[in-house]
Amino acid sequence: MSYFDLTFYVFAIGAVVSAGMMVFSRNLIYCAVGLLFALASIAGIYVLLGADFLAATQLLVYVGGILALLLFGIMLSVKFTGVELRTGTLQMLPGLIIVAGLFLLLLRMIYRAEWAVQTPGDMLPTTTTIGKRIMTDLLIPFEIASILLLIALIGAAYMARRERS
Amino acid sequence: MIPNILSVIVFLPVVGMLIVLLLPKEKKTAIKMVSAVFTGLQVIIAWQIYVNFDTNTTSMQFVEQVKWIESFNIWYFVGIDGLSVSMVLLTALLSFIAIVASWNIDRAEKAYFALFLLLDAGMMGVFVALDFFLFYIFWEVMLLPMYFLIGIWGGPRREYAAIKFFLYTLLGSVLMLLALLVLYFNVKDPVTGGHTFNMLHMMDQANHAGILKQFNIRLLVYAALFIGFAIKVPIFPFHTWLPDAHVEAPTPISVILAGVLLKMGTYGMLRISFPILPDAMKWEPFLYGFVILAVINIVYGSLCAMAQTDLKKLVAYSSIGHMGVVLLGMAGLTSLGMNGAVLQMFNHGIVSGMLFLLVGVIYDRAHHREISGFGGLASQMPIYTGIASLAFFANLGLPGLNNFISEAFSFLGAFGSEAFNLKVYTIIGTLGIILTAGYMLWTLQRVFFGPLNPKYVNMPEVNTRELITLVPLGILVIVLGVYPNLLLNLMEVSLNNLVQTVLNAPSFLLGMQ
Amino acid sequence: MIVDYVIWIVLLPLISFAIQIFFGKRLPRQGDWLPTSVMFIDLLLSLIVAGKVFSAYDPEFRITRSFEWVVLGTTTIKFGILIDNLTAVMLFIVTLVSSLVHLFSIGYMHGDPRYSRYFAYLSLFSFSMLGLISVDNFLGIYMFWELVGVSSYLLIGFWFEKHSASNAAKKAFLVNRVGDVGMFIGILLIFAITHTFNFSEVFGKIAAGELSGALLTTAGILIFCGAVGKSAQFPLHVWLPDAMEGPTPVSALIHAATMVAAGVYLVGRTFVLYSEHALLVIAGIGTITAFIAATIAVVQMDIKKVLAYSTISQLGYMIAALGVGGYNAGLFHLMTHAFFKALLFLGAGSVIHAMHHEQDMRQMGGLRHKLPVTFATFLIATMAISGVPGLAGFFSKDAILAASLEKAMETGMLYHYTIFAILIFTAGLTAFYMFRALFLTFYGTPRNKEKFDHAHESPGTMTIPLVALAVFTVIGGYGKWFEELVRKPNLQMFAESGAVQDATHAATEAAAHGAHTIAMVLSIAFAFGGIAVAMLYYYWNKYSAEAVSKKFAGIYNFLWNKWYFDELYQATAVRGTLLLSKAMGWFDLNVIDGLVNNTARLTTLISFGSGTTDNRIVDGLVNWVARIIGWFGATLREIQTGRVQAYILMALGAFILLYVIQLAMV
Amino acid sequence: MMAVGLNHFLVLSALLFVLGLLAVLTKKNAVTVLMGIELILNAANINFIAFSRYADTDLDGQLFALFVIITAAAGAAVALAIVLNIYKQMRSVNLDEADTLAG
Repeated sequence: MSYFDLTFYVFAIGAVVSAGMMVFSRNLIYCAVGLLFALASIAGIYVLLGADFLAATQLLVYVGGILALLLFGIMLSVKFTGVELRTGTLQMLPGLIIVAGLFLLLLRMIYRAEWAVQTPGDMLPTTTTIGKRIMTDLLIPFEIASILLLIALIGAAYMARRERS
Repeated sequence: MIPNILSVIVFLPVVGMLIVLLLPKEKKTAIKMVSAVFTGLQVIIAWQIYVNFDTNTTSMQFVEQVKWIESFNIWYFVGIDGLSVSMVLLTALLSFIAIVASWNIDRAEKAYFALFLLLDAGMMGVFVALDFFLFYIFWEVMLLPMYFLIGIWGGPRREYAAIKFFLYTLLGSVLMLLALLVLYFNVKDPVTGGHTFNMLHMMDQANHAGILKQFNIRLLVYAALFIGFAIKVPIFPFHTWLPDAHVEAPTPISVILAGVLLKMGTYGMLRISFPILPDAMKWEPFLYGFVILAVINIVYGSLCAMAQTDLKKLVAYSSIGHMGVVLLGMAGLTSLGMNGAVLQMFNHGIVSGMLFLLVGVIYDRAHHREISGFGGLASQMPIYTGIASLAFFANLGLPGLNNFISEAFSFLGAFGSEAFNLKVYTIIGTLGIILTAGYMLWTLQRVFFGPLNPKYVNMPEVNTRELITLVPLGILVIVLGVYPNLLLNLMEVSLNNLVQTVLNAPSFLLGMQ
Repeated sequence: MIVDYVIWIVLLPLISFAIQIFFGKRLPRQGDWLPTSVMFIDLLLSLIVAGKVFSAYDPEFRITRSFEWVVLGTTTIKFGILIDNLTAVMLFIVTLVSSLVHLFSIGYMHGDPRYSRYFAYLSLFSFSMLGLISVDNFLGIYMFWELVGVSSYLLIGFWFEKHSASNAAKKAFLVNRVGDVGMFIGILLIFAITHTFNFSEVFGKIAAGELSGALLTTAGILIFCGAVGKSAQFPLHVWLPDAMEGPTPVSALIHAATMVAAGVYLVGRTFVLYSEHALLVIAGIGTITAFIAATIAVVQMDIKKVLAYSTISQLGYMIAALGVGGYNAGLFHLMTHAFFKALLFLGAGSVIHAMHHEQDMRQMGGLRHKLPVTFATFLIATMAISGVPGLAGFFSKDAILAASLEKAMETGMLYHYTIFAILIFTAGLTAFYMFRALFLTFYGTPRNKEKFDHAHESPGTMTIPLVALAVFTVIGGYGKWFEELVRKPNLQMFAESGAVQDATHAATEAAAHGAHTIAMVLSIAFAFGGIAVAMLYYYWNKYSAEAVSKKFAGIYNFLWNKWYFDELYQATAVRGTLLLSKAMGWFDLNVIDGLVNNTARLTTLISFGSGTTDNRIVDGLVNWVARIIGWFGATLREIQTGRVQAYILMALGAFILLYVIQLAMV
Repeated sequence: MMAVGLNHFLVLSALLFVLGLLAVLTKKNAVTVLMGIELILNAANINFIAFSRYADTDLDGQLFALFVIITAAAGAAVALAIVLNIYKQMRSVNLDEADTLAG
């Protein structure tokens, strides 16, 4: 087992375990922490796949931003009496069955598909390329995304503060 | 001159109906105004037709012919001649008057006026259609609104009356459809050689082929058509829908029923049965049967009218009697009788319309129609009495008023027929003159004369709206009574041609060709 | 020129009718002056016409003008005016009586709530009557014939609040209609054979032999039916006495002088239509009518009823005269009768007016001093109708009797002798009942003191017409002009080929003279005999009429009840028709409609049967399907939790299911 | 166990995806559902990047993933705001109570 493989398994298992913690934990805080670790592990996977810039983004945006946001959400919406911090689950059994079915189907697809796989080249730094492409042929999507973010920001702020209307 | 004038006059009410449907149902006045405007426009267009009508030709005028359903050789084919023009005028006039008379309809106005306009379009279409299939479509289009108009806005037994009307007419339609199909499959289109619904082709005996060359088949087709139309006229054993429908229908609908719908029966005979199957019409058992039924209609209708205690029923039975005169006039196949008959169709439309409106006037005030429940109205409502007397006297055939001329011509035509000996029947038919006078005067006496019924001392005189509906008809009653040429000029050439065509038509009895 | 005058004579009353009916109430004096002055203008115009026509002094004088009214293929119906001596005379009679009646009505109808309407109707009548006598064809005469009928209907029923009045009006119109239908059939027959309505053309075709024999007789009798109705001849005479329900001036104008004479005029106008056989019928009808009506008049107590029956009787005379070929005599009597009968009715009207609408002679008596003008004129008229020599009635009645005797001598038939005998006997009866009425009304002691005291002579508008008519009653019979101008028409006049002289005319000249003398003597004798008997009973009171009526109670009741004609008709024709109509109504409602409804019921029954089958089996299936769907619905409803997660779950489940199915199928 | 290749990443992605889905399907709390969604998005991103590594030369997959991250951030912000609003309305963020859509 190569170093690459070992790293993959570490991160993969870390991601799956923390994701499982997120899904099956009843405590909202544990959920959040589970998600945190899952996302961080995914960032590791990104690194393995040679996406250094994305891994950095993942950590910055998700782990730093979104997760903080989610935690704020939890804290704001739940009364801190202890009990309320727990979240119940619904239709766990049918959910599991369906999800398992879906997983099997996905597995079947993954293994049966004839992926047009190339031999991966060297892992080069991607930041330059990404920056160039974003500023050239992907400029318009990028700008749209920026506007979207701006709108989302304003909208979210507006909706969240409409308390006394 | 308006292009496509016939399509315009037929579909104008449909446009009106759509506008009515688009209006919110609370805007009652707007709905009524729209209906009045559209039927009024129809009258103006009818006037245009009257002015532009060429009285010297036997051919169809204002013809429009567009292929409609190619695979069955069905055409949108309309046109009018001297026979239909008077009916178009009558329909336009009575529709307008009936709309004005509908002003006090007080529930579901939107539906009422929409249905009424649809009915109007159907009636107009029947009178202008020259494609048998198109004719049939319009015939059916007219049926349904009538059913609802009686069934929803009618009197206490409206459902019974409406269903009876519907079933009767449906029976007629089915028989007509059978005849229609036989004709369709056995008349050659002279151009393509295929089947055709074109009435003008059907009228040309040379186009008849197949089983239509067998005389007994022709008789069967004629009989089916006859019963189909006889129900509409209505002729004696098929008449019982009429009193019920008339009595239960709201006043304006009774006006349309008596004024226009009854005419469709005789119109159909003259437009379809007679010219398409002249030899069957002239077959003596049929012809004399026809005349006997006509005489029964006259005498029996008048006697039944005399026995009625309900004013509206009386008028209804009187219609049966008067339509008998039309039939008698048609049967003799003389130019005088034919013109008298068609003129009588028009005149009866006007007079019976007037009578129903008059009944409506007192029904609105007294809320009943029992003849014996009135009395002495003449001193309370002098204007009303004057107009009513005019209508009553017109109905009993007073010279100088319109019905006289047409009845006299019908009788003269039948009596003087050279093709058939109808003298005895005509003489029996003239009994109707006495009987009509009898029940009309008796009614006049019971309703208007004698001491005033104290219940009605405050009965209001006819109002302006009612006068608007009555006066134009009253004027026509007098004008056509003095100068019938106004209408006779229109129809004379076509009707004489019709008489000649039927008289000279070859018979398939002995195997023609 | 003359034609234009006549057209105006006819149309002016129509115009005044139109104005009067619509605006009469708003005109000053309710517009009574309008129709009245129009009638006087008409009178003037008809005098001018008469002057022009008579100045020609030609028995064959004849002007026509017509226009094409309706043209239908080969049939042309013309409408036009025919003016000859007879028309001129009739125009004069009608306008004279009508204008005087208008004048009289101003006083008589004063204060009536429908005063203006009354004058409108009078105008309508005048128009129709004048049209009737000037029109030149059968259809036209029929039209005006009906129109006079309607005006008569409206005027009889003028006081329609009274049941008796509206009944009488209806009866008049209907009885007339019966006759009219006969006439209409006659016109149908004539038209079917000759293809024309024009008098001259029809007569021309008869002369040419196109219409002859039994058919001609039938046509003649049918046309005569119209006259039977309008001139109140047996058996259709029953309407006229009832018609007295109308205002008295109307009775004078319509039901005495003019309209009822229209039947006589019709027979005169179409005289050549009548074959020998038809004339026999006509003479018989006229005679029977004259006799029956006179006998009834003898016992009547209502002054207007007496006059009504007298009118019927006199009309019978005229018809009988025409029937026996006394064309001139009949029409002459028509003219003189118009004068004195109008006078009698107006006189009676004056009496009734004075007595505050009392018509029963038993309530009158002794009025001669109270109403001097009325009495004097009434006396003149009574003498005229009774045939006292020197007055108009004498000449005309004498001419009729002479004509009938002449005919009897010519044919030698018992039938004609009987006619003569009955007519002469009736002349006596006439004198009797008329003087009876005169004595009961004006002589003796007042039998109703209260009404007598209030009685007073009528105003000038009412007495002037009386005097005017009295003048004509006195002088109307003199002069040979009528005899010479209104000559009996014969077929040769209408034949297209040259006229053949009436060969029989000269031969009978001598016989006629002999007949005339006998008739004159007999008629004077019977007239005075009648008067004498009347004086015995009612003037000197030598005998008691009451005693006689008690003694012959059967006859008296028979006469009092007018030979039970009304009862007979009521029981047969009226009740018969009504019963028949009831039966037909029942038949229609129960049998024909019952058939329909039973068919419907049967259909319903069948449909119920098939409906049950349908319900249980066919519909059962349908219902099961529905139920299953319903169950599914109810079950599936549970799934609609509203929770998004559940929906996603189901969507995924379905996706997987479909995927698996797809896999299984591949 | 063979060397880690594309399939391994894909299986990992699928596993994370179904776990995220499971969270979406079963969690009562709206915030946890949002977390599930984020997980699903990340699983997808793994796919993108893996294909970018194994079947792409131009870094298109990575760029796509980048945009996913951006929109996910926006989505998260808005979704959270909505959740907060729901909480204000219903005093709860439990999705099973927000069932006004129920038939």
